[in-house]
Amino acid sequence: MTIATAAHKAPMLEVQDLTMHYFTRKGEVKAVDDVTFTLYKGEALGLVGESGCGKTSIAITLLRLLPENALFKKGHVFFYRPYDPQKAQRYIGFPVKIVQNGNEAYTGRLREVRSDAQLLLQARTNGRFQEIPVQVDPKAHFGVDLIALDEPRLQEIRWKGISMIFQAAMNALNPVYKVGDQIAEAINTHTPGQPPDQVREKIAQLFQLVGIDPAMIDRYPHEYSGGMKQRAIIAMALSCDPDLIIADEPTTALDVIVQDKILREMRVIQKKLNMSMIYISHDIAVIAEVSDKIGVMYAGKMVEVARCETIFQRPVHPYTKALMSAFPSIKGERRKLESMPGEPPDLIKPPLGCRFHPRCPYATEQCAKEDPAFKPQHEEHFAACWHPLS
Amino acid sequence: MATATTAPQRQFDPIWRVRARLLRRGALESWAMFRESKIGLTGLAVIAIFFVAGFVIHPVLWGGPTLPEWFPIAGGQKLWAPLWDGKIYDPILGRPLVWSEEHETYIFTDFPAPPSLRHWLGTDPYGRDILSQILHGIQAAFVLGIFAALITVFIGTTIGAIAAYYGGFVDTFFMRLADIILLFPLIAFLIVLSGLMQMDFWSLAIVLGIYGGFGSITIVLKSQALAIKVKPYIEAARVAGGGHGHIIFRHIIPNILPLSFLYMMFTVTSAIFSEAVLSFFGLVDIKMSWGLMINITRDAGYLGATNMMQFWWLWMPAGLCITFLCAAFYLVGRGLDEIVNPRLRAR
Amino acid sequence: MFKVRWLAFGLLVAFVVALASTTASEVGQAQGERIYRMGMLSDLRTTNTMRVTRTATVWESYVLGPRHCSLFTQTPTRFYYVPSLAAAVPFRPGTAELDLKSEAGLLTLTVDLKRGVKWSDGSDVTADDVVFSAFEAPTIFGGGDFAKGVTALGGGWTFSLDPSVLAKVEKLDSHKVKYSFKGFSLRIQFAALFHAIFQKKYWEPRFRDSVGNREKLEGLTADDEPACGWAAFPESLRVAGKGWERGAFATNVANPNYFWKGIRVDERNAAGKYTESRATPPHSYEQDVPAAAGPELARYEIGPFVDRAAYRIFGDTASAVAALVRGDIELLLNPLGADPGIRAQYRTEPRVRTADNKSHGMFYMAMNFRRKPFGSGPLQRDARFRDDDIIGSRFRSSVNCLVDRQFVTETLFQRVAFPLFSVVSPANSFWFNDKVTAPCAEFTELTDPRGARAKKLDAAVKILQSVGFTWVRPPRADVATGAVTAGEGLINPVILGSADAAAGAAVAVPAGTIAVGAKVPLGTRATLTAGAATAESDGAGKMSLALPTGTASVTLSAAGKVYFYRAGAAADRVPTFNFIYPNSAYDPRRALFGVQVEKWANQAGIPVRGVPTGFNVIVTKIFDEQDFDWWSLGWSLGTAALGAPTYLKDFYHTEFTNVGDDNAQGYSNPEVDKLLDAFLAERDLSKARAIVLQLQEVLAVDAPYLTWFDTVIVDAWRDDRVVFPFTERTNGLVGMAGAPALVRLR
Amino acid sequence: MRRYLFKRLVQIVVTLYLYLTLVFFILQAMPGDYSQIYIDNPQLTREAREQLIRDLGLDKPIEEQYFTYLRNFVIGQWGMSFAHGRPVWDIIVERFPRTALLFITATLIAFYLGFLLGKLIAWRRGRMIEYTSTVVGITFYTAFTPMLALLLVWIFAIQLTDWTGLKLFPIANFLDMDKWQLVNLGPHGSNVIFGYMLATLGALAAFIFAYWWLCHRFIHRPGVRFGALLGGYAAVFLLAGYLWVAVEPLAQCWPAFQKYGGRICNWQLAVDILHHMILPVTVVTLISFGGTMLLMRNSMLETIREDYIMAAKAKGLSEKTVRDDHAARNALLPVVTSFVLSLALAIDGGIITETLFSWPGMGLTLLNSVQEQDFPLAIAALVFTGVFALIAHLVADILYAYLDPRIRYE
Repeated sequence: MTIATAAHKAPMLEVQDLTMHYFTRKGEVKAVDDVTFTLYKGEALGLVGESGCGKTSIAITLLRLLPENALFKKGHVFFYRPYDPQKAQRYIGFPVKIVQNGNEAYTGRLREVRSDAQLLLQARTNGRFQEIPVQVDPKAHFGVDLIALDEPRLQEIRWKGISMIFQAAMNALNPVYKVGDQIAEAINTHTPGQPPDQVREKIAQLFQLVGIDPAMIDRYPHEYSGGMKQRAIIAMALSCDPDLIIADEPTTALDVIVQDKILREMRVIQKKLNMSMIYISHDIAVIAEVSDKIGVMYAGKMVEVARCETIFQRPVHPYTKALMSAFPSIKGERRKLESMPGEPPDLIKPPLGCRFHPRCPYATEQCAKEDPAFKPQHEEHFAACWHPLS
Repeated sequence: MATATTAPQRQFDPIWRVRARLLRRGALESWAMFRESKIGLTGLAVIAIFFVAGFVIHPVLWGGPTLPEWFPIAGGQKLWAPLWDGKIYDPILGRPLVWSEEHETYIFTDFPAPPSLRHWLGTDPYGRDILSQILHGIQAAFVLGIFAALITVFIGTTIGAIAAYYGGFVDTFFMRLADIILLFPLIAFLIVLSGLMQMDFWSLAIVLGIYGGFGSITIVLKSQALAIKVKPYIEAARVAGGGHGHIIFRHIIPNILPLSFLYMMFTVTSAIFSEAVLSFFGLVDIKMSWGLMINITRDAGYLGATNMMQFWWLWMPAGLCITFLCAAFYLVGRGLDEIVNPRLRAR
Repeated sequence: MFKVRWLAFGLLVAFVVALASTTASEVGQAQGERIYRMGMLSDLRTTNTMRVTRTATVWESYVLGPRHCSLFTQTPTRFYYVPSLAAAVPFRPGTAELDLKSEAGLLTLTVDLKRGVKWSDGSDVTADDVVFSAFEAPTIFGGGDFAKGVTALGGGWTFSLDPSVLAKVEKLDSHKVKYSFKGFSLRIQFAALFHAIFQKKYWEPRFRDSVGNREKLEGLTADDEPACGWAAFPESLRVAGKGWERGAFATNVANPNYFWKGIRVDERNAAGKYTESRATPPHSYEQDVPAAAGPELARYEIGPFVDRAAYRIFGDTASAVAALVRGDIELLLNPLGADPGIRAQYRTEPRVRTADNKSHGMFYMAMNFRRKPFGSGPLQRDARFRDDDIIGSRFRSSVNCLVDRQFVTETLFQRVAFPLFSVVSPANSFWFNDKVTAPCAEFTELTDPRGARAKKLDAAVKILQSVGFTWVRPPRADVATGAVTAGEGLINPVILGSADAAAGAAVAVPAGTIAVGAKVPLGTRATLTAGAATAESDGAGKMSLALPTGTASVTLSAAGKVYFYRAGAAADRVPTFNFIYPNSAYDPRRALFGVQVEKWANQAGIPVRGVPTGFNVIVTKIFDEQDFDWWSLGWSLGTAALGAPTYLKDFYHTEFTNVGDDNAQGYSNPEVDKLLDAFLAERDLSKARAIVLQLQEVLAVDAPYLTWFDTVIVDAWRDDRVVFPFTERTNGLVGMAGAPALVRLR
Repeated sequence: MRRYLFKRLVQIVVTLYLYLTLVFFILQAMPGDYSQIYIDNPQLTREAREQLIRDLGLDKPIEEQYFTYLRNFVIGQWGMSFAHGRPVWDIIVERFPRTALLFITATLIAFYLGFLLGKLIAWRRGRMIEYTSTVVGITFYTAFTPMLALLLVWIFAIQLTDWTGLKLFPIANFLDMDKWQLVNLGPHGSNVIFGYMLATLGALAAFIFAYWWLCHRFIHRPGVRFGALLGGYAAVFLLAGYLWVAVEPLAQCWPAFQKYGGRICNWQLAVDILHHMILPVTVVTLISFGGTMLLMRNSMLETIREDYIMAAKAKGLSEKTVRDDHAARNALLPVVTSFVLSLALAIDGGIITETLFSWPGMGLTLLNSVQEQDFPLAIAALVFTGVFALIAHLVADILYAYLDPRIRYE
């Protein structure tokens, strides 16, 4: 996949062949396998799939918050920001990707920032490493590979570049510190030297934005209700004006009314601030409501990515179709609620070939032998299936 | 109906066999997990070495138990020929003297004698063989530790299950009691107790067992039992008409037993250590143990700052044995801890 | 931050090192002040003399003892009875007997005091002080009643000023006092006249304030009490400093007015006299002394030659020994003797010297005479057992015979203890009977490792058989080869009857008799004849023999009583007995001896089970509950008893068999009682000695105590720092509190 | 907070009551009843014994004895020591400061060391440092304490003296007799100095704690905060030093032997005590840090799995901040609770340490009193130890409440 198809948009995050396994007593859990997708500025991507299909693993891989037993296998995660020669200096020695003039993309290890308009990349071409001078225009997008970054540089990107709304908001706040202090901590880390009043002012604004009484700043997490905690977490995620927010099951712990309210508000905020977002949920209804684009995951693989309407109207992958039919649509036509036969596969020994084939009604011999490639089906529509439905 | 009666009835295994099978499977699984704990295995290996030395090598050297008088064959004799001359190597009454035919008298070797071929670890201030005392001490330590630990497990499990099951006043009472026991500095308590009563081997083991049983183990086992109490099968058993006793002893206790065996290891450590300290202060009425060996050394003045290194064989073997065996049981306990407590597991 | 933490750690370590090196004392003696530093193994309880006079620990006597003086004293090396505050010993001329006069039904003794003796505050020591200490103080305390006052004060007061002995003390003039006694007792000499003298001026108001209230008296802080001994408490001399820091140290300072300072003493000169002399202020004294055995002639000058004696308190022996070896102290006050290991530590430092001395004490084993077969009394708790037949005596003899003291003390104990056969320690040489021995003591594994055990067992079995003991499986001892087979199941004999026998008359033997015993009055020598067999009486006048089969009558060569025994039935089997001895931790020597004795007794079929027991539990069981079978303990008798062994009465007299008394074994022998009473009432020391010698013989064979061994006192001091005029002395330097009045610092 | 503390206080009072009751009934149930031993002193005459029985109220029914016992405990009448002939309470008051200084110092060091190492080894799980620290910790934790103490004495007091020719460390006692001989601090003797030292220690600890809190509360720039902390600490240590050398009565001086320049001041006496403390403190620290360390490790391992740790990392906080301010801060909670347990362990270790170093504190008193059959003292020492542990329990509770806002604002 290239970015070429969406030249008019500014890239935000580009995930290429991301593969991450967990080492366990029983064997390697192939949690994320060859996942590829791209996210543009201001766009919201929803990742959907059954529990344990690797959604959260992708999220924590993006921020490199992996546990000790995670084994990163391959792939790149390029995180883009507008090109700034000063900032680029900091990434000398790390893999970067420059996207400019619509389609042009250069990938390689950054060797030197020669001038404001010229970079020297080291890239592998024809099996040899070569130094390529790259002319950059001021509108270029400068991507750094999060996978290859070292810890200090990663810490700069965390929260300031990519922030995250955690799955279990209840536990994502440290119980021994005041909520306001926990937010202030993030702000102080990323924009040091701000006067405390200013920080406080900012937090109060954030609280108002997400709908919490600013008086709650000096309260401890256990004094918050579940919904308030969730909002506080959102406020915290917004605190450093990030370019991208990953929201991992942001509303699972809440009741439906609150859930809906928060999601709407988040959507509004996202549009207002023109942020990119990745929503992660097993609940396709939630995803449908807030996303521009939906990625469907099955057993550690991305099986289909498309715009929201496309997925609903013309799913290509049988799994997507099954998933859609498991979702009672209120808006759409009436569909028969199908139950999916079989169980999600064991990720330690996933089925050969297409991982979905044991449960797929359309499966053939080919499906059991060869892994289908993840390839474009329509415009902005990718899927991995030997027998695409449409 | 007829088909139902003629159909081959499925033979259910008797309940004990099912239990045994489950137990076996559980044990195998636990062992597989335990095997990954390096420290646990180290501890187990040390314990095994001590066990072999005390319960295999020692009897071989000593010629096994003496058969009773009435036994038709070799009554009143040792089961097999001892490798050691009891007169010389007796841990309590050994006589290290060498008879000289030439001079028609004993040759006085100076005690404590340093290690030699005759006495591999030398002799104590009274000329008794150190190795023999060490081996004797292993048995004492094991018997004391295990006996105390069994009492602890018995009391702790019962109390924990009962407190969890009944709750209310019973629970509060035992929990407060456990609080107090935790406050009791064990050694200080034992020292005072030793002044008040005859503190011999068995009474010490019983006191240690009781102390352990009412102490922290109760709290831990109770919380475990609470978790089990709310499991559906307990409700099922109650609905099926199981009495309190039945539920406690058949359902709750078997489920908290693994945890109590973990705590058993810590009790063993504490028992061995306490006995050694008490013996060191000379407060236990015991004929020979590791702590006593060090006490005798100290009393006889060989543990002075100026000469302790010169007479290292008098205290070092015993001191190291105490340390190693305590550490070994402790390590096994920690190894087990990693099984029982999943949060500590390396994923 | 992380680096700063390590920096802080480094600073801490540097601080510790700096602390250590700045406060580190260089190895060397303090300059300027002459301090004699001693180590003690336990803290004092008080510095108030009034408490100490009631119950003193050995540590208090070390520190507080040197402050007081008494009328008479014993010389340090040969223990002669010499005057201290008194001008001369009031012996009847030419004898060693006090010059007591009868006056109005009382015995009186007049004592002249030395002139020129001063208290540390500068005032004279006069007859008033003596009368106050010996009579007035208890009388005031008792509200006018001397006897009541003494009882209320208790402890040492009752011991030395026993109202049943002492009637009153009067002042004749400023330096003359008269003692009146109700009757004669050896205690006059060694107790009443040894009483500590206190200053009347200081103590009288305090006694008046606390009449009858001992706690008030003992609770006083009496640190400024004037002293008449060599040492005073710092406070009494207005010397800056604290005399006692609890748990750390205690101090004595030299009394500037000490009378004896500079006096040269010759304990026994060439002319056979004890002499004291000094040029300024002039003083000389001479006294005839007996030539009894003792160490080399002791000549020395009395000090003190030090300004202070400091006693450093240690929590355990090991650190005290290390302190001596390191040179932190000059002498270790260790009354417990030194084990070989401690000696080994001393040997590592050539500047530490040691001296071995005999100690005055004994370690023993005793049995409950209220139970069979130790005695033959009933099993009631408080019952007194009367030794009506001789089974118990023989049983004890056989156990005594089995014990091989020489072997154990020489080999296992490595001579830190020596075998003891008598109830008087050889340290008390004047009263000690060196001919006393135990049955079969001639057999010992020490010299005869192959045969001795068999010989001892054989002899013990014969003793038991001679009063009719039988076995389920008798022990076998082959004297020729030394082979020994253990016996099992001792069975008590049954007494068939007894008969009075006239001298030489034949007494008919009842049918079924297998053994016969006889008793004649103490001191009578007699022979018991039964057919071809004969038995000689022992020191206690007892004899027994196994009756040859078919003997119809026995003959006793003196008038006495004859007992007949038959074999017991299975029901008479001796039950297993508990033998309680101090556990190995309290005293490994006794524990070891106990285990050994248990083994030897088991070999003879005596069913005894050793129970190592905590010391306090033994004491409770023996003395307070009298619920025991056998036990083993020890007595430390101290130097004050180096006079007549008056303690014998406490241990063996019928009077002292009650709960709480010292005759816990319940030994009750009317003949021994008579001897003990006679001994205490004897004024003539040589006659008293004869009685004690006889007592030792009787007690050795009758064995109310099976004495085992006694320990050696080991003094250790820094030879590079201190010099003592003599080191050879019963109970050692420790026995005289480290001799601070005689020591000289190098 | 107040409610929580009140609840804990009530609980502790109940526990104390149960503790006293337990001790009473254990003693009653003993085969050799301690009161029997008390009155069966062979030195007592029969009449005196009967008098004692009456005085002790042993002729009264057991429930009455029990209430008397409780009342006496409350009013501080703990009986007369048999061996010392003084009220037991006096002896405890005399011995306690010595133990307190030794223990508070050692426990603080051990706790901090255990906390620090436990934190590190959990964070670096699976590395060499974890194995090494675990092995070392367990070794010290299970090592036979007397052996450890003796080895330390051998190394520091004997070998070091042999090598350097200087007596760098004393082998026993808590003060140097020669230095103190002319010092007269009054009836309480060295306890005056112990009191000053404890007060200084307490004030320093309180200040450090409060100042640390203030700095963290009001100063947000790390550099400035660090400077302020360092400056404040330095200033207060200097102030303490100044008080000791220049302000009465702390700075009082005494005559001394010429060897010490003829004059010795309180601060020198305090330094002398500190000097004697080094080895015993080391021993107590070594035997008790292991427990804290292993517990901290476990607690930390559990904590770093929590979501808020991942959140903290995601916030871009530095590894050190995440480890110290988030993980360790939360992992500390259960460790503080277990502080009481480690205290009981330390008291046990203290008996051994005090004995081997001739440090006449509570532990040595307890042991000696049992050996001398001084049961009123032995039991009072045991009870007092329990009370002391209870107080520590309360302190741990307060600390816990401070550390855990969930409890503070309950």
